[in-house]
Amino acid sequence: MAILKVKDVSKRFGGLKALSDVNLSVEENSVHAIIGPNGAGKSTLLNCLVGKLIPDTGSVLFDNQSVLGREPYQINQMGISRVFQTPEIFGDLTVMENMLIPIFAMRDGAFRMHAYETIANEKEVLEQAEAMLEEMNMADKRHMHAASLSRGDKRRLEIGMCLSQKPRLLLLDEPTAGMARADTNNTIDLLKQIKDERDITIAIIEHDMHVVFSLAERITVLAQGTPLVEDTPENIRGNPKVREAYLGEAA
Amino acid sequence: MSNKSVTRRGVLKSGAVTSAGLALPTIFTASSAAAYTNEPTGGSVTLGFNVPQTGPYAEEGNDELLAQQLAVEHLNGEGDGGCLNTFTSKALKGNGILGKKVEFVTGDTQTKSDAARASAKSMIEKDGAIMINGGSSSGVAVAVQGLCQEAGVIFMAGLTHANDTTGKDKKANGFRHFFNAYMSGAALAPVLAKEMGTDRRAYHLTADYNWGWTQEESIVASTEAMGWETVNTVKTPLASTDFSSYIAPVLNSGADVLVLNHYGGNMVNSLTNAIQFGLLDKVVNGKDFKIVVPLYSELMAAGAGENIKGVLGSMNWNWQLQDEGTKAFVKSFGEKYGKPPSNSAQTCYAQVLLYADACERAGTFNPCGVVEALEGFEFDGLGNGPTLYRADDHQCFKDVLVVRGNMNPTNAYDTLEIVEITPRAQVEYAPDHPMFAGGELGKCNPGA
Amino acid sequence: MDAILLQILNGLDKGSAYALIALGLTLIFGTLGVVNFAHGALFMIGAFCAVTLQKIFNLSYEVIDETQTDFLGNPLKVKTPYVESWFGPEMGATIIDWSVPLSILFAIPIMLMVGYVMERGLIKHFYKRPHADQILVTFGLAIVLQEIIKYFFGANPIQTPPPAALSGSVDLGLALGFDPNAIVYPIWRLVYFLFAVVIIGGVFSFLQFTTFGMVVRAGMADRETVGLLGINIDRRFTIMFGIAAAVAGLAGVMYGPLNPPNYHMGMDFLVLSFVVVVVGGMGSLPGAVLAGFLLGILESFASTTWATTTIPGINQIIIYLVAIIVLLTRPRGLMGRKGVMEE
Amino acid sequence: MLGLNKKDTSLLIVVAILTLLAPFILNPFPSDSAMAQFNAGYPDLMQRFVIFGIFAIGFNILFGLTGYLSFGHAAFLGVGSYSAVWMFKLLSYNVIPAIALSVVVAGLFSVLIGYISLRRSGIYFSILTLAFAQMSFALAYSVLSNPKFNLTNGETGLQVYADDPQILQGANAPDLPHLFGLPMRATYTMDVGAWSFDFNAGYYLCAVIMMVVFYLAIRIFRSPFGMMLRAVKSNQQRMNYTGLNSKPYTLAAFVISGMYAGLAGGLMAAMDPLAGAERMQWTASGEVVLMTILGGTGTLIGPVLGAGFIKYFENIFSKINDNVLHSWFAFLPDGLEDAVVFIIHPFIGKGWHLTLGILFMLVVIYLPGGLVEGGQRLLNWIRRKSVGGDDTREGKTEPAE
Repeated sequence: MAILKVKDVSKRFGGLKALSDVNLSVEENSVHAIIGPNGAGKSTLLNCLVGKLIPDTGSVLFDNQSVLGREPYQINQMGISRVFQTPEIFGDLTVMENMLIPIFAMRDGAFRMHAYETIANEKEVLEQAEAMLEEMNMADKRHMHAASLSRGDKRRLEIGMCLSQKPRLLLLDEPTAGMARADTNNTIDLLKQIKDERDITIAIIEHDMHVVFSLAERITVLAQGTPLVEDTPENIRGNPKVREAYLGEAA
Repeated sequence: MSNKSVTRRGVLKSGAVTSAGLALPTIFTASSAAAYTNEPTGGSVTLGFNVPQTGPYAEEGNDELLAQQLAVEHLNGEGDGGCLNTFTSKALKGNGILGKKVEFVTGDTQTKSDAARASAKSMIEKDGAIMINGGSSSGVAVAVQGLCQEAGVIFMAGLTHANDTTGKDKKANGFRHFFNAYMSGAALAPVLAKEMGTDRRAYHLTADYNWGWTQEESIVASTEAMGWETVNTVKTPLASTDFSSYIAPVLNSGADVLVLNHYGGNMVNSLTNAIQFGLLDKVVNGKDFKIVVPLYSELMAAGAGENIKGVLGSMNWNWQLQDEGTKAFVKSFGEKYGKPPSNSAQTCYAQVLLYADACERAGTFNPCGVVEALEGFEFDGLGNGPTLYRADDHQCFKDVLVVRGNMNPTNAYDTLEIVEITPRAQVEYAPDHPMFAGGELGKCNPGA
Repeated sequence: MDAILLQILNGLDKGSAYALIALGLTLIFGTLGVVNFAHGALFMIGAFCAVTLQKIFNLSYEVIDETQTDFLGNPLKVKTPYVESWFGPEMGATIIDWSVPLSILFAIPIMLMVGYVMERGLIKHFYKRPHADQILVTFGLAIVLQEIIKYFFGANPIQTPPPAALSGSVDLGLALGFDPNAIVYPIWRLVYFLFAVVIIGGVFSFLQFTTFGMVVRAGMADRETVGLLGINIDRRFTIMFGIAAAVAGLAGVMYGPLNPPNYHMGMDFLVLSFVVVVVGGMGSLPGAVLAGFLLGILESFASTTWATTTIPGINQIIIYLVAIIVLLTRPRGLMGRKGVMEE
Repeated sequence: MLGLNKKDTSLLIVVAILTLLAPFILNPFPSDSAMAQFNAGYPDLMQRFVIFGIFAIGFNILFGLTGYLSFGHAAFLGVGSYSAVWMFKLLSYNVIPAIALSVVVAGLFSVLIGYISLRRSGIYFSILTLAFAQMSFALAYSVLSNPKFNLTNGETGLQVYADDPQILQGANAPDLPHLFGLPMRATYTMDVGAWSFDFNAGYYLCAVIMMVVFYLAIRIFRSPFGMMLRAVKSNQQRMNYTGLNSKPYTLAAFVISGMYAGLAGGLMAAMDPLAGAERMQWTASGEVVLMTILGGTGTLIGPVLGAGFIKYFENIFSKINDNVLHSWFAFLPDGLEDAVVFIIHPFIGKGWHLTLGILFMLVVIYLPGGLVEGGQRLLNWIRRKSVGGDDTREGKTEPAE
């Protein structure tokens, strides 16, 4: 069953047509990659999925509910978590607090006036956060300020924060951009582990073919705002149209 | 340095108390045995001088402070005695008040009601001040007067010109030596009629707060009574620093007199702007255009510089008066500080002397005794001519000066010239005059 | 009609002062990213440059004149300024008369100096600090500067009159065919407006047409990149701070004849100039100038009798009301750039 | 204790002890000594310390936690004061309804202003709050005090007149603000040898209220809500993509701090039944910003220290005049005495602004974390000294929340 359905989505910025008639569906519990050269409309598409942009036409259904017109926090509450290109974490807060916030958000909803409770008494939430830190191998860093983490640790923390909310769909926006090869491989391993251990759908936007082909079960190639092909990694690898799109860019 | 007036409430107290003990509850810090707030028990008595030391009126406050220090010297028998020699009441002997040496503490009102009350409270609560003197605006005067009434000390207002100080906000523990807006109107109107005629059309610019309104009301009433027409009354925000947009339409309005109900910085700027627009060079309705500033002060005149030439206004007192009291005061102030005193300085000086004299005559510092001694008190020799402290509202009645910006000043101090000394009878009014209606004097409060 | 023209003139005039101060403020924001609460104090120091020069010109020697007496009855000391005895009474009087325009020459080096010292000595250390710290330290500096001025010059305003030839007013209405006295406007206010236009034009063309200006503009847009190009942007920013200080100072020098300078005039303008900068949009120089003139004109119209009788108190709140409306309809002011000072 | 951890409990206890013993602590000098000038233990100033402490604690909940810098918080203080005085005028001099109403009205007012202002962030938010506060001030000073509709009594300040209704004022109740008959100005004076200590009813009411709201502030800081507020400051983007709506969080913080300000305003009126418009001016809003930064933004105790620091200078330094100086240095030879007085003169009395400005600069230059950082450095230094200098751990300043 498709958990995410994008139908006929178009988006214009002034005279520039960023997306035109994009159709896409992501199957539940799959890893779906969206690739394409720079300017293909990957980021625009992603922003349409999470509520940052509203497409001019078309619809986006998550679990058969429209996400259009909803704020990012509402879409998150529906079960979509997003990992950013550069890790977006709470730099002034400790690693532990970073992990607590999404768990509170999942438990208490978008807003709750829990001003008189004490964090120290929230045993259940603390346990969950602790468990997730263990899983991310970051338990020893729990008292560090998140801003002082290494780039790779920031990425792990961000992914951990997203996972702690038990999302049904995890969106990754070039998760290894700007990373050293070793960090990239670690991240790939982490994502593989996540895929194997959890009931989760992953949609990944990526530039790096190494990452894509190590992870994806299906791939959509986007070029000039429109999907070129959608297929399995093996088929994409040999597809001449894809080559042309990429080579054309290179040329 | 032998002359040190330091507050030492502690001396008074600790002298008597040898062992630790908890006094009974009292309001403010009067000890239980005391008959009234801050009753002096040692060899000295502390007065509180509450004047603006920061903010736009700092210079005026400084002048008041100098005069008050001088008054303390004279009371303690130092210096040349100043007005003690000319005062018609001879109760003061130059040995302090009731034999106690006079000391003083100072505070900064910042020309804000809150800050003024805070500094007055600190002088009463911490330093044991028995009376509060000074200040430079009506808002502050009313606020501090209310405080002193509640606290049970005497308040003498300093510079406050709004009718309300002895009108709807009058208090039994408060006295005002300064004149008020009504008196300005009453004194100015005949002079205006004489100098400008009775068929003038006036345009008022008024500072948009309580004092401005009462002054506008007073001047409009008294000028209309003699035949003037009021073309327009425009309120200007207190925070304004530039009045060009208010001055610009004046020439076009058919008015031939501009009345500036402004004080301090507002007045300096609005008058400067009016001169810039060349109002005084114009002829409107066949008459020379004129400007009137109903309330003048020396410091404003200095700030306005050349612009003040020929502009009429009123004052409480001026150092150029030739009576004996004025001469004595100007001499001792001038010799000590190298400049003639301002009219707010004279007010504060006279108030300190009057307070001291009232204590002597009452034989006590008890505010109720002082109030009784001051109510209906008639005297002369402090520079204002024969003067009455009216019992009904604690307003002082005396001659009012009409002054004009000097066309040819010979030095930095004679920027104003006296046009007329309006006799007291002409500026008197009934205590229930509508401009002063409402409010109650109440009863004197000795605190304890 | 004539009333409208008059208020437009007034507005342009008020706007000139706002625009000049806001221009410098926004230069400092834009180039250095510093919230400078001492900018009003720079305006005030400029005005006191004129006061100081006037005092210098009026330095006098005293001759005792036995025929006159002072207020205490002692012989009067007659003062004669040195300039009058050096250059002859007429020339001396002329120099004193023109002290405000001459102060421009006096103020430029002083303000550049003040700006330089301020930036190198204090502001420089606060580039990386939070805005809150910048506010605290520059506010402290503003208080210190104004208290120093108060210590030497007193709290009372001091007149700095324009030269006689440029004082008084002209009847502009006559030339436009109105009745006499319809549009009478002070000459010095017209001078002030022209002066502001020249200064604003000068700053813009400096930034537009010189290499120096180009680098600074590039630095405003993206400081890091310009730094990567190996250009010493810091030194240029120091100079920009000096220029911003000089603009504020000159605005102050020329403002003196409009309203006599006092030590707290900087604080009076401070809040207003922040509102102007923000309404114009953070980081936008044209925005600051536009907002300055716009608010000046709106303020003038709000103070007409017509406006105050229609909405009582409108003249008290117009600036703030406009600021609220602009910020609610245009999230970044009139011409602000995204992301500047939004954190 | 009280749901706090050990560190917070000890902080609360220390604060409680300090506030309760303030009459002793603030009057360290015998009242007839020359140093008595520096005594701050008289009722008015002690009240001010805690009232402005409350104001700053509340402001810090908004600014310290969410990072939203409001330049208009004095408006809520002013509104609180006006509400309280109106309660005195209409009901009675009992302070309880007055304080309650001041909190409620300030809360409602801050909902309105917060809802609009929080549509923008950064300096745009600051200017919006400034604009609202300045409008409130301008209107309170003039338009709202016109004879036809006198809500604020303008320049003079709102006060109680004898002809006000005061419908619940008992015949025997004190004619001053009181707590069920106990006048706020009632003061016990205790003389111990050369020392004199004032115990004032109003101060203790304020002190108890401050301890309660300080406790509440600790709870907020330690709550999930407080953590969310810090998250707002740290990264709003991440917050929104974590399923949290930052708007109600910031609005709640804004309203809470507005209510703290209203409470402070109400208490000011309760201590002294007069409400002046200057309380709402931008300088008053700026003052609480300065207090918070000076003390240490985002720390629990910092704002209280900052408030005390500024109020101390305003009230103590402004009252030192040359006479006092001469008495201090009377032991010096005359010429030297005059020279010393001449040097110190610009910094005291009417020069207290100068001293304050210099101290602002010194603190922010040398103590980026405010007075709290200064305190921590001092503590670390003492600790190292006491350990004997062999403790090489560098005194890393912890985020003192």
